[in-house]
Amino acid sequence: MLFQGLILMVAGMGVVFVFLVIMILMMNLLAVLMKPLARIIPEPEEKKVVKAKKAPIEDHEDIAVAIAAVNSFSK
Amino acid sequence: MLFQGLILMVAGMGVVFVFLVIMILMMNLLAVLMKPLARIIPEPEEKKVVKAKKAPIEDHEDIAVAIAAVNSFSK
Amino acid sequence: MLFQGLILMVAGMGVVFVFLVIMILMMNLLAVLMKPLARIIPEPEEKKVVKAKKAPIEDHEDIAVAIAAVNSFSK
Amino acid sequence: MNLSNAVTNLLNSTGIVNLQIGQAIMICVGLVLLFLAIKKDFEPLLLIPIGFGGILANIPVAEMAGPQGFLGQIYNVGINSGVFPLIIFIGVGAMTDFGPLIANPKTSLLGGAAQLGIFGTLMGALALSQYVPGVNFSIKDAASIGIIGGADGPTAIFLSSRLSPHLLGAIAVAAYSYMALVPIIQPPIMRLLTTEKEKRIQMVQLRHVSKREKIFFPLLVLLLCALLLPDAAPLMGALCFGNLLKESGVVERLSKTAANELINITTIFLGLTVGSKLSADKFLRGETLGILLLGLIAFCVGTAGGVLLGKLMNKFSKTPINPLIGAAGVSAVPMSARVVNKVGREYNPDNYLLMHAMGPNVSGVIGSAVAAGVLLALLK
Amino acid sequence: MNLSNAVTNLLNSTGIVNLQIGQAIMICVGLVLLFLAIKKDFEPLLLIPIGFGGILANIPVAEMAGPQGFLGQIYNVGINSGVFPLIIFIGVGAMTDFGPLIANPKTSLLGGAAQLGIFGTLMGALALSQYVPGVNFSIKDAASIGIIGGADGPTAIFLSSRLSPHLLGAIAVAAYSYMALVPIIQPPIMRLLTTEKEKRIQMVQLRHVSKREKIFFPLLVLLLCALLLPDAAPLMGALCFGNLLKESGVVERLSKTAANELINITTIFLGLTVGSKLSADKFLRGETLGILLLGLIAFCVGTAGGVLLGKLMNKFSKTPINPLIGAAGVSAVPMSARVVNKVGREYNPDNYLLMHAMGPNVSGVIGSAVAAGVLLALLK
Amino acid sequence: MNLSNAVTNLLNSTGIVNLQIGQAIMICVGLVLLFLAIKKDFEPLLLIPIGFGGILANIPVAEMAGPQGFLGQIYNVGINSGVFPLIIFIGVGAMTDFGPLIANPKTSLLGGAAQLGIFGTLMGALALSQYVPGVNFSIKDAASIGIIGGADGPTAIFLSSRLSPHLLGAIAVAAYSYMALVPIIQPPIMRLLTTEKEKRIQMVQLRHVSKREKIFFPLLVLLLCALLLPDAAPLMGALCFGNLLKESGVVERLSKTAANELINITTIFLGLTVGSKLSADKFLRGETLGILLLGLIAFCVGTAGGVLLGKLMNKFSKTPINPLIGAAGVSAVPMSARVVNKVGREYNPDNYLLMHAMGPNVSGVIGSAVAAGVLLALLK
Ligand code: NA
Ligand code: NA
Ligand code: NA
Repeated sequence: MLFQGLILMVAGMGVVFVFLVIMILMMNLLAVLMKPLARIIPEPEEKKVVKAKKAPIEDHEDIAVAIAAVNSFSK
Repeated sequence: MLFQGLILMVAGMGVVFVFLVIMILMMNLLAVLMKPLARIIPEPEEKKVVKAKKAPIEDHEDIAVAIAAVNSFSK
Repeated sequence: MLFQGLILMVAGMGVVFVFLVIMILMMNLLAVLMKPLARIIPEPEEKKVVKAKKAPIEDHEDIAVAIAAVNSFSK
Repeated sequence: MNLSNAVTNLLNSTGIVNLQIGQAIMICVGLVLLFLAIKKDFEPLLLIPIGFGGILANIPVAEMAGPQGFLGQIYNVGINSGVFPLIIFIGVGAMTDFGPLIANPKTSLLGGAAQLGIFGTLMGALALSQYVPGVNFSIKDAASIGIIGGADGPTAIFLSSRLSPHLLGAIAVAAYSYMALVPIIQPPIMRLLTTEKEKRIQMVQLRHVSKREKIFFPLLVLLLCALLLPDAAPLMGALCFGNLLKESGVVERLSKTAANELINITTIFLGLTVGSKLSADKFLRGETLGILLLGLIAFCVGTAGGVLLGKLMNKFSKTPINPLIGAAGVSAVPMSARVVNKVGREYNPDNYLLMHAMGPNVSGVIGSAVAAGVLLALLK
Repeated sequence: MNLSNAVTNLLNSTGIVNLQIGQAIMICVGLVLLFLAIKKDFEPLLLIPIGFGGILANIPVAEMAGPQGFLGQIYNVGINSGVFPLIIFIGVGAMTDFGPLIANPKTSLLGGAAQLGIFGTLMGALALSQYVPGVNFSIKDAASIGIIGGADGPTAIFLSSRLSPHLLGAIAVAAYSYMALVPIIQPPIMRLLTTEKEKRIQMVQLRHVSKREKIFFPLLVLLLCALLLPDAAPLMGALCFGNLLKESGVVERLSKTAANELINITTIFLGLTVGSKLSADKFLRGETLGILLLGLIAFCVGTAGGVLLGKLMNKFSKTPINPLIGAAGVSAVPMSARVVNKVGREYNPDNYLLMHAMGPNVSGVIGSAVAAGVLLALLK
Repeated sequence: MNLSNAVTNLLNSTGIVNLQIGQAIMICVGLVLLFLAIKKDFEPLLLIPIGFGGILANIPVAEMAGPQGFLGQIYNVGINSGVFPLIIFIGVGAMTDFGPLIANPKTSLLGGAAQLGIFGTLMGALALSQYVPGVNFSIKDAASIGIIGGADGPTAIFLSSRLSPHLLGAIAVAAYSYMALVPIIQPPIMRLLTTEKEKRIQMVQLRHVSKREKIFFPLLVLLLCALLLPDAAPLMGALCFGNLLKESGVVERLSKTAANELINITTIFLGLTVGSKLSADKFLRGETLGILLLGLIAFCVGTAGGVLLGKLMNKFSKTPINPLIGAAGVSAVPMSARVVNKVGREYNPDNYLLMHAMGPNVSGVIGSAVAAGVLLALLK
């Protein structure tokens, strides 16, 4: 049994590190790819932040008229 | 099968319109009945709006004394 | 059956009062024990009240740095 | 399938064709409950879902209360299992302040005396069974009817789902309706049983209760219940758990959720599914009239029990006790405590009895749970 | 177990070894849905959970959508039982204001005409079955596909979970995707079918609707449904219950919870589990293309139906009716009403049609539930 | 039934008569947990429900933890199915910011090294089994005990509910207790293993992480998990789903609900039902002492593993790495990151390590889920 535990440890720590190393590589790749991507499709960072603060239903000028009638779930 | 679909369409659209027409009649009747009803039992419109805004427990003058002890669920 | 009901009443009211009497004794005992206990381990009354108001994550000076990163659930 | 076929099938599946007279009456009963809830403010939090559930359950063809219907399925998961009323009790615990009780422990006896309503009604139900032909309550049914006098919805639902599921609808409706009628039922009894002088008694200011006492209290009650009457432990445990969440002061996010979203969600489904038990064959019987009548008696007896013990205690107590606060022992938190306060001020405008009445009021919750435990222990 | 054994076992349990091509494609489909939801704002409340559920369900080995997996178990409890879509409808009811419909009842006919999309698509599905080899929709499948045209997610999920569970994933995806596309699909059809003059029609201000009328409305609709078409009663009952909670004004804590936490929690699990039905063997078939194509047609036909009836009604009505508001009859609340408003202002900047479009919009929800009831009554 | 009969029955159903010594001890254990939670602030969000559940489960006669009891029924629905810990992970994901990890990816290795605690403890449990008579852990039990070292409650509960349900109570108690003890357990080990100079290392400011990277991150992790280790996909999927809800920025109502009401409600029931597994026959054994001892070792080994890898990485890294942040790799978010910050400032008051420690801290959550996946893949 102790030997089996050793195997689990070796296999387990091995998989954990393999997983994390690939994850690190992916994160580095992601960071590299972000710049060209941001050039092609600019990130609407500010807009999103603002949007998250407002209720989703408030993004049309006509809403004040109908605030009671609308809801943010499309059924 | 196509014929069955046609039957479903006729039956379905028929029921939908029958339903909506009766609903319209009922709404019109309701609107007509509201006035005499309002005369017999005046609608406490404003009171209700105010009430909805206050917590239900706040509608007695004695409550400030016991705010910690009470709850709005009657058990 | 009526007799059985009488038995249930006697037994029931009996147990209710036995329960409440012991509860009263325990509450009185508790009140008596509170004072020496408070002397041995002073009750941090105010601290607790304040703490309940603040989010649990705000009780270290360093938090402003990391407010986005932390959460109050320890996983 | 051709068109005339389809039309025939549709006609045969309409409510007009399938509606039974009993269902029609029960739908009207549901509408009456909604009217009482919305217009007369009769415990709307419960009676709107119950009334609406009653209507849904009596819509023909759809069989929403059946084993495959959505109300039937939720009923099985939430009421049959006993889980919903216990969750409500967790929320109730998280909203209840036992401080006034801890400050003046002896007033908790008043919450005991009011349980007379439960057992008196139980006997009344048995008497009705014996002497009125056609009424046939078993002893379990009588116990479930009696618990209406406890004036505690979750306790009533929990007990009758265990002892008499077939009466659940009527019992829940009676329990919540009479709770709503507390401001009408109680004052005459309170006025009748007390002297002018008693009504004016002012009570001494309650002492301060420390945070620590409030933390110990639910644990002591639970341990006492575990030792004396474990059959009451699910109800009492749920109540004490919710209260400990509140009083511990360190898990505010849990106690807030228990006292708000969790209890609200559970109330919606508990109400709908309890209402779905309002089927014509169970409700439209002479027995239901009996239940309604007995429920009314239960509240009266409970009120009288509390007031009379109050009078007695006032005679022997060192500090004065206004017997009116005994009426709050039926529970119906916090309505009956408010009624006490109001009646008290009618006779002595400077007399604020609210906090003094909260003691018997919350002890009435405990007392009813104990009574339910006794009934479960002896009858289950 | 020795080390090489362990490594072999681990390798044999990797996704790389076990991933089937169909799963890989479905994971990409899930990612596309997430992209549409997050970047293109396609109904993100539903499409993020659905897309993510699709990815999770297609991860090999884990079998999360299987009967022992957590998605499969939640699916059984929530969708198979029909409970989740009904809870969503309770929440929708608690968020919907039927005022604009009550103020101008006749516009509810427009919400009926738009149901043409449902039945037209049903016929389209049957035609496809008949004439395209390899496509083989049963009449139940055709009905489930048609309901996409109802533009009501919960109704579509409820009906197809009853009639064609194997198509649920594709139908839900189509329904929510096209709802998100309403601002793109509808305007050309609206422009095409109306004259310049019609587009500029201004409608008379809506009358005030009293609180009391709003309370009676859900009850009347429910009773009508109970009498005419009880098969639609679960859907309509849930909608009306939520609406009554809101309009009664006395149970704000319940209606707030229904419209917020309860619908949010249910949406998370409904989305994940509906998404978990996006399995390769069910989705990667020619039929799915058919479903997507037919869903698109459904929206177009529904829009046209509403607009055309609008034109007709304008001819005969005493007060003018702008036919554009007919497009809102497909429901997709409140998006299609907003689209109507926007198109209207393009032609007449002072013309605010939003409130007028809300009438057909909410009646479209009722119309779709009625249509679903008819299909259930005839096909279940 | 006569009166003496009734009294006898009541006496026979009291807790005093039925209480077994084991139950009495377990109730005391529950009270100790409550004391630690309320007075010593030991993870009160979990330990109050767990402790209370332990008390309830050991009340005689009521059998609340039995198959018909309400705790037993909730256990079956929520823990046996694996659903509750996954819901908690959705909420945790919706509260976690992976930004610090994305800003400095290599620090995630520290969260891997700390998993040494898991596997070291697994071996310790096997050694104990082999050399201590009376202790008899199977390899599955040993794995469940090892996962305590992951310092992740939901992961520990998920894994042990799969591999060793009979140890669930003890493991959950050990996991949450030691997480609460992180500020006491970790600092001595951190001080011992690092030089004065290392302790003072200041790290370079973290770069800004864009919203878009944060959206891609959970998807990348999930796909990686799907390809490499699908057995970890339920845990990782739940975590990533919650995080995507948060980072997508378009479904704030869902992410707020997941991070608040949903996780709160689930925590209440998860805690109560995990606590209900604290039965005397499972807990009052020598093995439990072994579990508690091993759990302590797990935390120490994990901390040491993280710190030692930190020292090593600092030697080879271009930018300086303070080895103290390795201690945060055990997870116990965010407590261990705070401990790192505090210890760091003791030696260099201007050194704010908190954000740097959050990287290993959250990667420790991922690392534990991976480790759990390996154990499931090889042992299930
Ligand atoms: Na009571
Ligand atoms: Na519709
Ligand atoms: Na960890």
